[in-house]
Amino acid sequence: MARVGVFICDCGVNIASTVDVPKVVEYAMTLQKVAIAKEYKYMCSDPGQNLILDTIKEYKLDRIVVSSCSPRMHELTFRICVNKGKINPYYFEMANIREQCSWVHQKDKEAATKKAMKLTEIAVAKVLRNEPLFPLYSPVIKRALVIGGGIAGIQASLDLGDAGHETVIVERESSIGGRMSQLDKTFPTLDCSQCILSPKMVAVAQNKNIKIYTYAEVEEVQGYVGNFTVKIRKKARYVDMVKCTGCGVCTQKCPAKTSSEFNEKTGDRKAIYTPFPQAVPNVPVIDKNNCIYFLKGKCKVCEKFCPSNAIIYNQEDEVVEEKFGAIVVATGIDIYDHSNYGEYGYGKYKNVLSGLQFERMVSSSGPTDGHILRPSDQEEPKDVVFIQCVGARDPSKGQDYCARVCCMWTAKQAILLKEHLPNSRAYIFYIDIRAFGKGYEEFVRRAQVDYQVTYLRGRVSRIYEKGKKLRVLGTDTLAGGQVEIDADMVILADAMVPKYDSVKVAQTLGIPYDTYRFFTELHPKLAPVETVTSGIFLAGACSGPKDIPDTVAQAGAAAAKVCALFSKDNIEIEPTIAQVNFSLCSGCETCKLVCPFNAIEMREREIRRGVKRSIANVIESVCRGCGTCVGSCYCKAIDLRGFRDKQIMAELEAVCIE
Amino acid sequence: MKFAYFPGCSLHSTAKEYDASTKFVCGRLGIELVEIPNWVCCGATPIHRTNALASIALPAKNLLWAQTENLPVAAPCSECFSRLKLANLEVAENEELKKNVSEVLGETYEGNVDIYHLPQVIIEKIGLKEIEKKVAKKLSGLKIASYYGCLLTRPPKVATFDRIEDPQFLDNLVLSLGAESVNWAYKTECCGATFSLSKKELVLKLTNDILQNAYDEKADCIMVACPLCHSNLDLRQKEVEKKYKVKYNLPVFYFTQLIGLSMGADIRGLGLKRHMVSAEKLLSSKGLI
Amino acid sequence: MKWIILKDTDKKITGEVEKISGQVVANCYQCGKCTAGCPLAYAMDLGPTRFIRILQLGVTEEIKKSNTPWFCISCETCTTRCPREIDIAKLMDATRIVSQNGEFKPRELRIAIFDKIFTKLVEVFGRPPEFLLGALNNALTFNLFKDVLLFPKMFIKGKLPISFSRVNSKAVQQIFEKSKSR
Amino acid sequence: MNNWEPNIVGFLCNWCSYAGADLTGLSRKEYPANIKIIKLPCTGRMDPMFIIEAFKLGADGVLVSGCHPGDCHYNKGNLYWQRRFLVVSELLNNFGIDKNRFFASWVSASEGVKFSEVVKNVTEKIRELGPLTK
Repeated sequence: MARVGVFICDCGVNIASTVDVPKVVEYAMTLQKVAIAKEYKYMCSDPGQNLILDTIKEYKLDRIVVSSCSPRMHELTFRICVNKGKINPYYFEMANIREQCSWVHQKDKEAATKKAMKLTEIAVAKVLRNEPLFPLYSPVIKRALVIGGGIAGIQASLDLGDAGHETVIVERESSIGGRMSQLDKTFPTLDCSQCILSPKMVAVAQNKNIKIYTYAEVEEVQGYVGNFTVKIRKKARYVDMVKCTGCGVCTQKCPAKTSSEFNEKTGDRKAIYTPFPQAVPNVPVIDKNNCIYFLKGKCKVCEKFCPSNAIIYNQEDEVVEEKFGAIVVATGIDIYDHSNYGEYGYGKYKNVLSGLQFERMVSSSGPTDGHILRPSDQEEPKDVVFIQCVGARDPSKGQDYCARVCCMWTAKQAILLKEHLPNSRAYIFYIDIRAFGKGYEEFVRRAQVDYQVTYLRGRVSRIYEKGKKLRVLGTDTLAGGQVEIDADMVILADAMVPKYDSVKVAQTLGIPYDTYRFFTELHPKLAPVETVTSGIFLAGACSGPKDIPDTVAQAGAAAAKVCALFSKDNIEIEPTIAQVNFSLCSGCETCKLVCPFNAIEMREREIRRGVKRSIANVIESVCRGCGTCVGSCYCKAIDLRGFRDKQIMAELEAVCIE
Repeated sequence: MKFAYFPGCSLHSTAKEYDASTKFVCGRLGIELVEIPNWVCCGATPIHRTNALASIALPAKNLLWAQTENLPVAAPCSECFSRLKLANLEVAENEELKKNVSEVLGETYEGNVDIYHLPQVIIEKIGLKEIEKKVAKKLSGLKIASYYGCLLTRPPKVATFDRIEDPQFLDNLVLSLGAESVNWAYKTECCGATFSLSKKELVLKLTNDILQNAYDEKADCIMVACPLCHSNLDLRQKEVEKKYKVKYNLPVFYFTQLIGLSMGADIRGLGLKRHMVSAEKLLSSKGLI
Repeated sequence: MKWIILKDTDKKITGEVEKISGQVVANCYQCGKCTAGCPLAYAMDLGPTRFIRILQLGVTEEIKKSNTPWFCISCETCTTRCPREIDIAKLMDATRIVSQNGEFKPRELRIAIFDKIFTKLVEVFGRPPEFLLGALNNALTFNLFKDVLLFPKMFIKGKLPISFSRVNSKAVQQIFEKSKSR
Repeated sequence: MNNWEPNIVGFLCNWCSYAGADLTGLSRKEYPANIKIIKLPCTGRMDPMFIIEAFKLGADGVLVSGCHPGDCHYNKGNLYWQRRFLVVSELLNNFGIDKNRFFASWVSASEGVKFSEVVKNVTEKIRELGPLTK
């Protein structure tokens, strides 16, 4: 005889202020097989859980329903609690009366109360049809894959490598280093970015636990936590990684030039190149689209001059398949395309630059060797205007979010300008200054006071060329007037946007992304590096704009999560998987066909004495419990534990029958 | 190609030459313009500042005919174009407004008429290639500043045919006619038409800024596609020169006049003699007349 | 500097402006881009940004006193560039409509009178005769000789037809009558 | 029939739409209380029988919502559902049920606002159609 206990949570006032909880308790008591219903202020708290445990004992309960928040929040908490009370954790159901009831029906308390009763009734109906389930175990492959070799990927790999775990970095470009390697100095300490990054890049290359695949991309991911199978495409670089010594003669001699992506198109590079001098690995690649030999069939200058015969023109892409137990996604960001702002003339006027272009200009390894020069005529600029929030906090451009780094980044660039050209004047147009990090506010004050940077509160409306100058029409809302500046150069702060192919990456990995296309964390506060797919973790700006300190911290956190996972030899996997009723299966193979994970195999089985038939069989360690097979089975021979037909039907009846 | 033609008040008074040159050019390009019978004023700016419903109902009144005849509408005046298209859009988007407007009109207006500005008709529907074929006399040596004004490119939901900032379609037309296009910054600034009679001093400043920029960028003349822009830049140019103690002497053409000129039309027929700032000296110095 | 006594503020005008324009003033985060690009901001007392601010706060006296909505020329630059997609020009229109509805006196009489004359002429004639528009405007704003020097020349150039034709005036009058009652 | 309130069943997939509905709550976006949600691991689990059964049991409307195509947590469960959806909706007429009572949508975990819009829309449409008469 089933004895159900129902526990209804007030969640402080979150539920109780909208839903009349005592009424729900009263209603629950009238439900079939309900032995007791109780209310408590915070069911998830220790006293709340103790209340459940005590009640289980007192009323000899064997099934539990908790009506509170979303199961996505506390299902696990209560399952553990129920288990402590010696009840199988799957004899438990939750009714979501907060996220899907009290919070969305605040204006109609009566309807909310009625709905809360119904939702509780549905959960009771289901729990009565539940069955005990026992966890399955699966071995953990203790190898980690890190996608992206920027500062996030580098840090995560170092932490994993140091912990003794074999780690593979897959980087799309020909060198690791990422966005940070493009920066000149970093705020608020003004450390040289390359100087603090390069040692880490070298450390990665030297760590015996870390393997780097540069110029490579992840193509396919199969499997589940502890056991992922990943296909990696190593793009042909046309240079033998082993033979090449990195002497650079090929690059020197190459006659083909094109604009350098690393320098944000402010300078040139060759067709055979390393993106920057400190590249790791220091092996060049041939850019097929600009190489004269690949375009016209003649040239081969690099081959001629290479002292170690490392050039291989007929090299082909190679796809390797490797196994991993966990994946850290550190794919980073792109920069907002400022040409969407027609009024600022980016792309039309030479002297309107993006923040990253200015960064390359200030960098001593950049195209101007660190001299700040007006691109139109190579003169030193006198008046430089910086504009913040370009491509950020701007719903009209679909960019509602704050760029998060551009306040500090711009302050830093203004300081760098004043350090390079002390007689120049710097103007910054801002809407709000967000200097919340350690030492950030002090840094902005330094820009304002020590470096005499003029801060103007307002957005710029328009920029146009007037003679050699750029006329900037802005406003200072604090002084209450329009502002006109004839500037030599205008720098538009950069907003971070998701990588152009972030959706494709998300779909390959099976992780969700938000409306901007950034990857979504499992929980924005409490699980910031986890994703809904266990075994896949996020690091750095791929989940939203981040500065370097936050990125490094997150990378460390992701690595720690992987280490925790790798500390076990076997991990529990959800037992809510498919199951075949052998006597009903006709062997039509539909389930095998639709299964996204190839978890169904056909097997000869004796169904009656002497009668053998080929019928479906679920491979338990592979099935992930989506239920697609169940939805498509013609004979109702396959069912999903935890979401069986009879359970859903019971829920349906509870919904429909008043 | 057949269009319902909405000339607007100005083309029947201060801008008769725009009307004449439009009819000439459209005739040559095979565009049939049928004037909307008994059209009334679009309401212009004063009405949308005083009566929100009438500002939609008046244009809708004119569009009713196009709706029955199932014709797209061509409007040569930017203000008329803007009001007509906005009325159409708002009625299409807003059921309640549609009900109110239809009640005021006594007929149901659906908000499904296609409305084009005259340059759009000529440049998009006919195409610059066709125009180039019809050019008899290239306007070589003429440096033209194309002036778009405000309502030809704004607001974005109404003017959808070129980029909002730094539009190019009139500049491209200039190149097709064999003339030089001037790259200038004030091509979309406002001339102040609305205040022409009520706040003249403001208008003179705005007009001066525009003329000044065109003059600084070494334009010979200005090309417009709106009778209100024309009346400020041409009619008030002498006044501006007097007030700001400058000398511009920049003739202001309608784009249809310049197309007509390149097709070899007679300057009197194009109404070039009706301008306040005489164009004849400039045109003869370039050997165009 | 003046005190803004928040207990004396009142969102009545703001509410009406929002209703007529369909805009929500709370959307504005005061970045100032509208003022920065406004061709007439130099002549305005507040400029669009600060005008929206007093609408947000509901400082009734300031709203009534400000010339900003009256000097708006409807060039739509602000609307086009507003990052928060507020139709600022429409807010200005709506403020003037609230005033026309008798809520408060127009701050710029000459502009208000011109709008009235224009509207009346459209109502009577269907297409406003420009000659009459100029003449009436001068008469009613006590500025009889404004633009008088232009008239003869315009006349010679055929730009000033002195004719009074009525087009569709019944239908137009109907539009005005019916739309007034709403 | 004055007090009639539509009774609507919502089948949501665990990873996108259920999370989206949670986000609706977190952002406190109101929607009518007529919908009651049943959680499924994936819309691929959706058996056409559930829909017919729901109407048979007296539901006035059914909504099924899952991940956008391409975003399925299980790669392609939602695509199988998409195929079934077309069949079911044609089939309903044969059962004498107006297929306009049956809705499907894609709502991702980040589309809390969209979820409330979908529910509002569904509830309004069902209200227009009136109670399901057998």
